[in-house]
Amino acid sequence: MNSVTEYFKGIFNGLISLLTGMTVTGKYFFKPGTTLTQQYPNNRAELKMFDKFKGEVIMPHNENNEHHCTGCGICEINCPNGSIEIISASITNEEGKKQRIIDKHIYHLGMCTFCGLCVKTCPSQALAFGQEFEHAVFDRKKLTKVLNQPGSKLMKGVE
Amino acid sequence: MEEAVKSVVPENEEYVINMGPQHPSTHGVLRLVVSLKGEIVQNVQPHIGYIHRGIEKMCESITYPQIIHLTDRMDYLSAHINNEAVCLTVEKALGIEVSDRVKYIRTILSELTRIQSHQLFWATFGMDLGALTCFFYGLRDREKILDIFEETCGGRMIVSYNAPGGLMNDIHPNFQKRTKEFIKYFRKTIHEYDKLLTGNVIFQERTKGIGRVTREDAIGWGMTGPVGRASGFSCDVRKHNPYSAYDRVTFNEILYDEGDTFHRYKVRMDEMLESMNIIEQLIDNIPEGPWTEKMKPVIKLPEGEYFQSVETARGELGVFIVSDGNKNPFRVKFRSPNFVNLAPLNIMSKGSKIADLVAISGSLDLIIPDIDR
Amino acid sequence: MEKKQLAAIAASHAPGAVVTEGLQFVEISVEPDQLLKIAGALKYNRETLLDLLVSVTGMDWGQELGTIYHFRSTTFNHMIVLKTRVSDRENPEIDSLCSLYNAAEFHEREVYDLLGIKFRGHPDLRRLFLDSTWGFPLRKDYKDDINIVAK
Amino acid sequence: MEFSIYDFSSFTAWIDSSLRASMSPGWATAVEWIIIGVAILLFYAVVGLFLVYAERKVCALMQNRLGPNRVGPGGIFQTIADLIKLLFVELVPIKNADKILFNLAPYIVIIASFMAIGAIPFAKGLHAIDLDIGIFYLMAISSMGVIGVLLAGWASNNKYSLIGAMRSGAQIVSYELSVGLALVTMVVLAGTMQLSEMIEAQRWGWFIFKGHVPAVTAFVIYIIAGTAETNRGPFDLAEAESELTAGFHTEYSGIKFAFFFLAEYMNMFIIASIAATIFLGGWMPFHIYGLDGLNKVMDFIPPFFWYIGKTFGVVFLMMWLKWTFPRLRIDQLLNLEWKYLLPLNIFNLLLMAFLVLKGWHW
Repeated sequence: MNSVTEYFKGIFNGLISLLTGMTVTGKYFFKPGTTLTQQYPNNRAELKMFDKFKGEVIMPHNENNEHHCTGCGICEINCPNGSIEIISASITNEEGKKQRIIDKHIYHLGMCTFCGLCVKTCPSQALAFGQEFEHAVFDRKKLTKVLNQPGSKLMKGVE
Repeated sequence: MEEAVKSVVPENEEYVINMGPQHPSTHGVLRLVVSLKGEIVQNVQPHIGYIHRGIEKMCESITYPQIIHLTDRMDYLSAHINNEAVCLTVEKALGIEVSDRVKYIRTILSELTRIQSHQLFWATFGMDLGALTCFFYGLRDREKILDIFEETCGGRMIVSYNAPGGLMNDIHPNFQKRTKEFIKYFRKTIHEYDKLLTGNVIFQERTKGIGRVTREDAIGWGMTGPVGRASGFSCDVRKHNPYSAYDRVTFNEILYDEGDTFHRYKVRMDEMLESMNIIEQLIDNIPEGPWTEKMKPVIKLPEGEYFQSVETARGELGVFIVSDGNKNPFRVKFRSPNFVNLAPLNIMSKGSKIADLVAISGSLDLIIPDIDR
Repeated sequence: MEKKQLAAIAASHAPGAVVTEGLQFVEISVEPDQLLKIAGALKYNRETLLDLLVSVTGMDWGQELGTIYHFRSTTFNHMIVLKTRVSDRENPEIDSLCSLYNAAEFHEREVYDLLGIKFRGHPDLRRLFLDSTWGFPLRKDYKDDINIVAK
Repeated sequence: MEFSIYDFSSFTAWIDSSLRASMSPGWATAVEWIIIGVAILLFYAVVGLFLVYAERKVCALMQNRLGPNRVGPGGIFQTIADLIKLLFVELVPIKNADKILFNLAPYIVIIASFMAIGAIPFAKGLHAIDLDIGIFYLMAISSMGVIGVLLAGWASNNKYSLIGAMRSGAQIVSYELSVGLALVTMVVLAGTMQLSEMIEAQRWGWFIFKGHVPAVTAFVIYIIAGTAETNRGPFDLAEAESELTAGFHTEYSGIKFAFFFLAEYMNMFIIASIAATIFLGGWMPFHIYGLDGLNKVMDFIPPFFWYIGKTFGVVFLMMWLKWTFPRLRIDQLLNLEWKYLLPLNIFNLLLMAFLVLKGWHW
């Protein structure tokens, strides 16, 4: 007799456990407004990434087209993947001294792993992370970027 | 690889199927060569290496701060804990004591990492067993933790937030508020997990008594983490060799004796609650202090061998660095928990059904990049 | 237990081995033919009880190859490191610990795969990650012009 | 001629008589067959496509998602777009497959479900054929599909497929028993196997209310066994995604896959239709004896909508089950049938017979 009651108890408890499971899915089905789907390309306007989001490495320029990069090459040394290449040039500055400046700060986005070492180790805070995240391109060459804008120069007072 | 192909020929009456490297239940490029007799599994032979990137070899040619971003890519669900392991080893070698602030933040983030990893486990384990809705609920809640990571660390999964001597930058001002909001939210929603899966009679039938491992076997095979603790093997590194701020919090080590699939699952469910307790003890008490120690631009470890183990979401991750005094390590070895936990899969699943094999390998919560490294 | 004490105990169970107090753990350097015996002695005696094999690290010291074993006792929570070296680079052979620790099976296959150290008495010594056409990448003299780009 | 949506018999009689007036009886029958065939084919396609859409929408809402929402308003044309895609997808030829059986299997599956639809009464008078052994016919036909599944698994020369097919065979052979016995329980209550008579007998109370506890038990057993018979979750072992990739239809692509896909949904619809007809009164509106006002209001809703509403209610229940529960293991599946459902069912049948014998069912 005991096994018979256990048999029916098993069936009953099993059914109860199944019904509790169904209450969870049922609750979300009948409760409106619980969908979390973001309709991504449509919500571009209100989509805002967090300030620290590591989308890509950028070099901030001010309104006079000046940046902080001295071309020292510390970021290049620190980059684990070789995604930064510094091409520097020598110029003679106003005081008549020879000075090394940045010619091209080349950044291979396709090789970057967003470890943040270049931004962290830059002695003059020339680099930062941008929030851009739509990086898909049709040509791989477009992933190689020159970070310093054409015609830009070093901001005064940055060594 | 050749051996497997040969045994497909049905002369020895074995029915050999390949699970993976592309298979819905292997969560990655794990290939299991399964010999069957009807539905009964006779032998499971794991074939790994499909995502072997030679991280240990790569580490030999880069500097210590650069190693950290590679460890993210091993066990990507415990990325922060992996980072921490390398940092702790380097700090130990250099004799640096990081500030309390760093320790607290690291501990909180580690526990958040653990919760999100277990959430993903819950989601995918449910999916392995055929309860597809679990996947969405698990990822829905995980998303909230990833948002916290994104706000503070800049990355969602691959955080790269630790650096030798501290952190990459200070926490975001919203960090504490968001974490507390999350815990408040998740304490409510975790009951849904139990309602939907833990209590379900089909789920219990599928998992109870499946893939039993005794405590002796667990120790012999070196199984750590939730897998070992489900067998009663007390192996929590946080408890036995506390690092960061784990010696300042009180928490229970979840131990079960049964060692079956259900209890491996249960350990993780309980650990999520325990992790929330740890976070609650720390989140309001983060002390003021520097978020990084002053480090030399080039870190050189003194000659010697350094070993540090931490508790990731899957078990004990050991980082073993042999230094010859240069800026590059001489040899780096990662003792990854998944690699060790994979080994006994054969003895665990011998004699069970195909469906059980899926449940067992799901309950080991394997992350293939961590196995292959 | 103090490290000094442990080193003394370990030395008493490991005759013919060099026992040092390392930076972190007690380190024992063993000859390859003594390894299995000493590991067994350390595993089963009541004072050390090293029942957990944490990791096996294959090493290439340039001239010599070798392995480093990290053991832990789940009872006493102490760790002991075993080291062994072989100078034969062509055909290095070390005793397998599979008879003592099940966990050694995968660890040793990994070491064999990446460093080419053969383990005597291993039940199933096959390559683990790579196929048989590869060399042994973790050796210091490993050359690969295609996959390794020197900066 | 007066037609009403409450009674289609005058409409069908009008078609019949006008056809017979204009041509010889043989031709008229042939034309009627064609008309019925085309009508059922259309109904099949529309319901099949809608069910796929409904399933996707239902599971999406249960999972906090939106589901299809790009093609047409609310994604209503998504399945049509999918169908067009499947029509153009390449049919991958399988090496070493048994070509004839491989190509035959999807047709067997779809024809089996197609034939079952013919015997289902959609509304008063809207009934392709009113067999006096209607239930028997439905049971016989709906279990034919497994032949197609077995053939598909065997012929595609794939190990996963074979395991899936064998599972499916074991499963359907066992669960056919439970479906049959659950229906036999209701046949005992109704005293007839003719579907139109069964529906008529439910004018003053559906069988699920009339039959008290045994009828409710039979309904629960029928839903469980019916879900198993359609190879749907939690009994979708034949195509257990996480174990066997896609089970018996792993090797199928394009329109052949679409046939399997459509047949699965139509089988679900058929199972739900039978449940609605036998337990919930089919197209018969909800009546309570004595409350004439309520009965009038209920009668105002056309029978076809009653039928569709009830059927989709049961379909929703089956979807709800699928998207909540984990999958069973093969031995548990057979245990459930032979250790639980079958004994319960036999006991239930005896109880029902006793009930009817005593005359307590009115």
